[in-house]
Amino acid sequence: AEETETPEGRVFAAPSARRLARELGVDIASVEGTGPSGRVSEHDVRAAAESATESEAEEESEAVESEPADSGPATETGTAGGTGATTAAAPAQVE
Amino acid sequence: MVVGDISTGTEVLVIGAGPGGYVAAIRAGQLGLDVTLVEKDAYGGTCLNYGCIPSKAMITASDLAYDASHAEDMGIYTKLDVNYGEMVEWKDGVVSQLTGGVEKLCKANGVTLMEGRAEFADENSVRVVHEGEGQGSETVEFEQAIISTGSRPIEIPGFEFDGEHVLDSRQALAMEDVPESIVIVGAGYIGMELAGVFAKLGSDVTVVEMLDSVLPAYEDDLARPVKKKADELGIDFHFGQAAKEWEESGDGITVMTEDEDGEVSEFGAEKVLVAVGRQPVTDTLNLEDAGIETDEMGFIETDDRARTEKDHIYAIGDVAGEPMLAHKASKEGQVAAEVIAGEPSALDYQAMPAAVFTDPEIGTVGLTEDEAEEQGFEPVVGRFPFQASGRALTTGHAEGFVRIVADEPSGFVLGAQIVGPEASELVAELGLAIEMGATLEDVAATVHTHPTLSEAVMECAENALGHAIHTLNR
Amino acid sequence: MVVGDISTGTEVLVIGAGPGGYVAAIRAGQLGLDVTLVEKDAYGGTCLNYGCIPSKAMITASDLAYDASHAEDMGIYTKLDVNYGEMVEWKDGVVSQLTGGVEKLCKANGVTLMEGRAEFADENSVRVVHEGEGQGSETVEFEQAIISTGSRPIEIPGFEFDGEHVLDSRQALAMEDVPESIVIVGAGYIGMELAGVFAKLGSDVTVVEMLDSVLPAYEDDLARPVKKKADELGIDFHFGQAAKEWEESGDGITVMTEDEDGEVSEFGAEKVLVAVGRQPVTDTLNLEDAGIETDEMGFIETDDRARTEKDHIYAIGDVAGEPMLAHKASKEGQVAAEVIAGEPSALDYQAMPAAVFTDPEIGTVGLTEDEAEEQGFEPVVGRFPFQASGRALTTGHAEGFVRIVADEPSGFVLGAQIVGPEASELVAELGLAIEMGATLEDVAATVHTHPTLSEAVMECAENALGHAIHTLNR
Ligand SMILES: Cc1cc2nc3c(=O)[nH]c(=O)nc-3n(C[C@H](O)[C@H](O)[C@H](O)COP(=O)(O)OP(=O)(O)OC[C@H]3O[C@@H](n4cnc5c(N)ncnc54)[C@H](O)[C@@H]3O)c2cc1C
Ligand SMILES: Cc1cc2nc3c(=O)[nH]c(=O)nc-3n(C[C@H](O)[C@H](O)[C@H](O)COP(=O)(O)OP(=O)(O)OC[C@H]3O[C@@H](n4cnc5c(N)ncnc54)[C@H](O)[C@@H]3O)c2cc1C
Repeated sequence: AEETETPEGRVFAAPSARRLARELGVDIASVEGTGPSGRVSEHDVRAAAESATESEAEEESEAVESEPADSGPATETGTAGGTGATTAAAPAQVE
Repeated sequence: MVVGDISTGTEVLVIGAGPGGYVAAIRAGQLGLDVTLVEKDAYGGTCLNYGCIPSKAMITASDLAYDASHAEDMGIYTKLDVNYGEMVEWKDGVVSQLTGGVEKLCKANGVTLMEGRAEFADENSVRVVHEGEGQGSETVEFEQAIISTGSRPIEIPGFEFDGEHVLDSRQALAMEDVPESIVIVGAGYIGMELAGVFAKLGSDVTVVEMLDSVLPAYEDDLARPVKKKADELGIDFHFGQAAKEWEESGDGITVMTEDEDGEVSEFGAEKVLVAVGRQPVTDTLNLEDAGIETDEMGFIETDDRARTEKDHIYAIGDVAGEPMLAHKASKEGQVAAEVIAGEPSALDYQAMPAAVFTDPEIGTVGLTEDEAEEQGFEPVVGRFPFQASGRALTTGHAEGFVRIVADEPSGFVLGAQIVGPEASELVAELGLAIEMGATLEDVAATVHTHPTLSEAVMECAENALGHAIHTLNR
Repeated sequence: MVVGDISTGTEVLVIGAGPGGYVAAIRAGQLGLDVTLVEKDAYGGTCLNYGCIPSKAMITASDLAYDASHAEDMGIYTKLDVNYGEMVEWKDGVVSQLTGGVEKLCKANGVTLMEGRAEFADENSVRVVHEGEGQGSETVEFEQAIISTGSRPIEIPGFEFDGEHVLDSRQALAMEDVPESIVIVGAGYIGMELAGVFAKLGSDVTVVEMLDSVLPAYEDDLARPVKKKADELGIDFHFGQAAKEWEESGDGITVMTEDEDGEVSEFGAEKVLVAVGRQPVTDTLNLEDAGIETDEMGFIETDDRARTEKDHIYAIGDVAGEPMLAHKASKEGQVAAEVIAGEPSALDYQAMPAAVFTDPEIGTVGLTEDEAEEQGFEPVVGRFPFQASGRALTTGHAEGFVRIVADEPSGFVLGAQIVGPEASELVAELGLAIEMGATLEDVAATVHTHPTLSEAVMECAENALGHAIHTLNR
């Protein structure tokens, strides 16, 4: 699931949406943005988190996504999907 | 108990109480962590005591004196007398109000304050050395540490700071008198800000710079209005000149510089201020004992959570690399504290603003047109000159322009460069625009108060879209 | 050809060249429409010629004079002489630069300019009456019209403006000398702005106001710092006083006022300025002939496309209702032009900012806490005093505060009220925040340059979230 094709993998999303993505363990770079010009909203992040949980339940074993998760702090909890997907999303750092 | 024998423990140890460290400590305190903040010199660090705040105070005061005595076109005739000593005292009052505030805020947020110089004993403890004979030292054990020891001015060989003839910016901001004449080595932002202060207060200012323009870190068209005004102020520029040595001569000094062909020039003045950059303070910390290395510049490498190679040790602010700016330090401090407290924070900002408080000011945030192109965007650029701003004209300061860089296909705002009145404030809105993923249309459609300088931001976005009202469009 | 016999046609006719009309005309021209702009007096309207711009110019100039002569604490001692005539000339220069610019921009965008006073002949044509004897008139047929005839000051019975003793704001801004003393009737924004100008230039200023506070349209805590400073300036306030009559006495006048118990007070002064509000100019247009009615206040009702009850006739700016502000007029002008050109534009902004250029300034945008509650939100409020802002302290102007109103459950920013330095500029970022649907977290997470006043906006958002760094949290 990747949509927002912007140079250097830059994602256009509000700080609150970025933080939510980390909280929910979603890689924001892989979220489909439904806002103007593909801007990613909090709603998009939640939708991505939900569909990740679902597809995870369906196909337990499907291999890891190409984008490896940044080693987020182990302290991160309260993730919707629990184990799989990513602990903490790598925020699209503009190097 | 024998001095040097005390040992305490803390959850989070913060080393250095500048805008990186004290913000980290306060935030950690707010999050319920047990925090100790060690500072060897003064709360508020470089920024509050010797940097941002004193320089901006002196800039405001000298601007007021200068503007009032150059307002004949407004019908204002002034006979003006500046008591420099009192100006410095006023500035010191502002500083102590702020540093006192920092101390109070730390305490109110439950931060334990400790005076002394910390150095690592091992990966989980520091020795805090107290200043002065026989004050001894104590050992503090920590679970997590935040290094925020800041930076110091770079010395040029042969120009050791002596506080009398050869000054760093801190000493220059604490002089008792305006020097009759001063040579400033370095036309970066610190050199140019102080050049303006002294020139406006009546000094003969000479600036020598190794590169070939003022504010070499900024685009040419941003630096140009600053150079123009500096010329008007009578500041004497010499580019392509490396400072080589100095000697006393009469009451003052002579500074010798060399150009790339080896030709020597001499400049006489009362004092010389060397402002050629700053370097991280990482060499007095025994970093090796904590198992942390620095890069060849002395900076500590960190990841997007402000963590060093040791997961429980963080580094923030000037020690953690460019840009060496107070608000970058504070942001990193907040994130470090939040990450330690288990919050999902990260250094994921899209843009880091920067300001130069010259006359006129410069404010920048995000990408320049060139950077946008390099990153694969298709930049479109809007421009709006302050000459077309009603508000700017009513203030008598209408030089400069606002520029916005956006991605043409998507319309996303990517960056902005402003030179002109209140540029340092005007970038704030564009910083928010960038963080929010706002488009040119979003900025253009937002109603801006008339008459304000911020209308220039809106009109600049309209200009990029091809329909500004108060300027012809590209 | 006989005068009065000329007849021309235009696609879009704009009546009145204030910030509503000229912006509409320029935008229509940009969109390729054939536009004629009729103005009876001066390009730029009230705002550029007699309102926003001249008042702000005089405010800046008098502030500079005042600040420079009250800066002993900064070590600045001034002997100051203001030549009021030259100050007015400078102001006039700013005005003519801007109005000249408006004329040029109209032409550059293909707008046909016509001098004269327009009145409707029927639903599709106006008669344009040229000033002066025998100048005749001409008929202009239009497909669509935009009414932007603005407003005029309200006269109190018994206080007809005579330009000598009894002045409106326009006349007050054009005096040749600072009056030794002046009574200002009305403590609204125009009265208070001019009270500050005259007091700072040395007049004895008396303000009489029917209601019981300064700036009655604003929340008490916003008005308070303005009142406090006005008191310091020696402005003499009398509340609950209705101006009844005046008479000449000696060189000057005496103004009689009455309180609610019928008790009469007398105030002597050189002149009296009446600034009790403005009313729409809709009574000289033969609106009936176009089939358009006004409400009991004289305003023309419009929909969200700026259309009147006649689909092809638009009304914008002060004639179209409160708030009577230049930027509201311009926004409506843009939308009217775009709607005429078939673009999907509408007056769908979320917030209309407003500023008062008193000392200190006030800037507001969006909802107050009370309004948010009334509208069914669950407001949370952040507050940040400028006393805690490093930048504010370095400018010597640290009175006032930033307040942000947000919806607690969603975090959405709903409004902001600022009183303090550069309040008029600082609301811009919050206006964008509101339009973008930004949350408190978004504003708080955006890096703001240090040291700037805009940091107060960020810290205010943090305060609403319970974790400001530089102030204690609620
Ligand atoms: C003249 C001047 C003007 C400036 N203007 C601006 C400006 O306008 N805007 C801006 O953003 N930046 C400005 N800067 C830069 C700004 O001051 C720095 O970026 C900022 O101070 C960095 O913060 P910090 O917390 O990393 O370090 P610092 O502020 O340098 O604080 C580090 C603190 O650590 C203490 N310390 C060091 N070693 C130890 C130790 N071993 N044990 C205990 N304590 C220790 C030091 O005493 C110091 O107090 C200016 C700098 C100067 C010199
Ligand atoms: C002292 C003062 C200070 C102010 N300060 C501010 C401020 O800081 N910020 C702010 O936003 N607002 C301010 N205002 C209000 C602002 O001036 C008005 O809101 C604004 O001018 C309204 O614009 P407009 O285009 O609707 O009308 P106007 O600017 O009033 O323009 C209307 C034009 O129409 C012309 N006209 C009228 N009838 C006819 C006709 N029949 N035929 C041809 N032409 C005609 C008039 O000559 C005039 O030029 C201030 C006003 C005053 C008086």
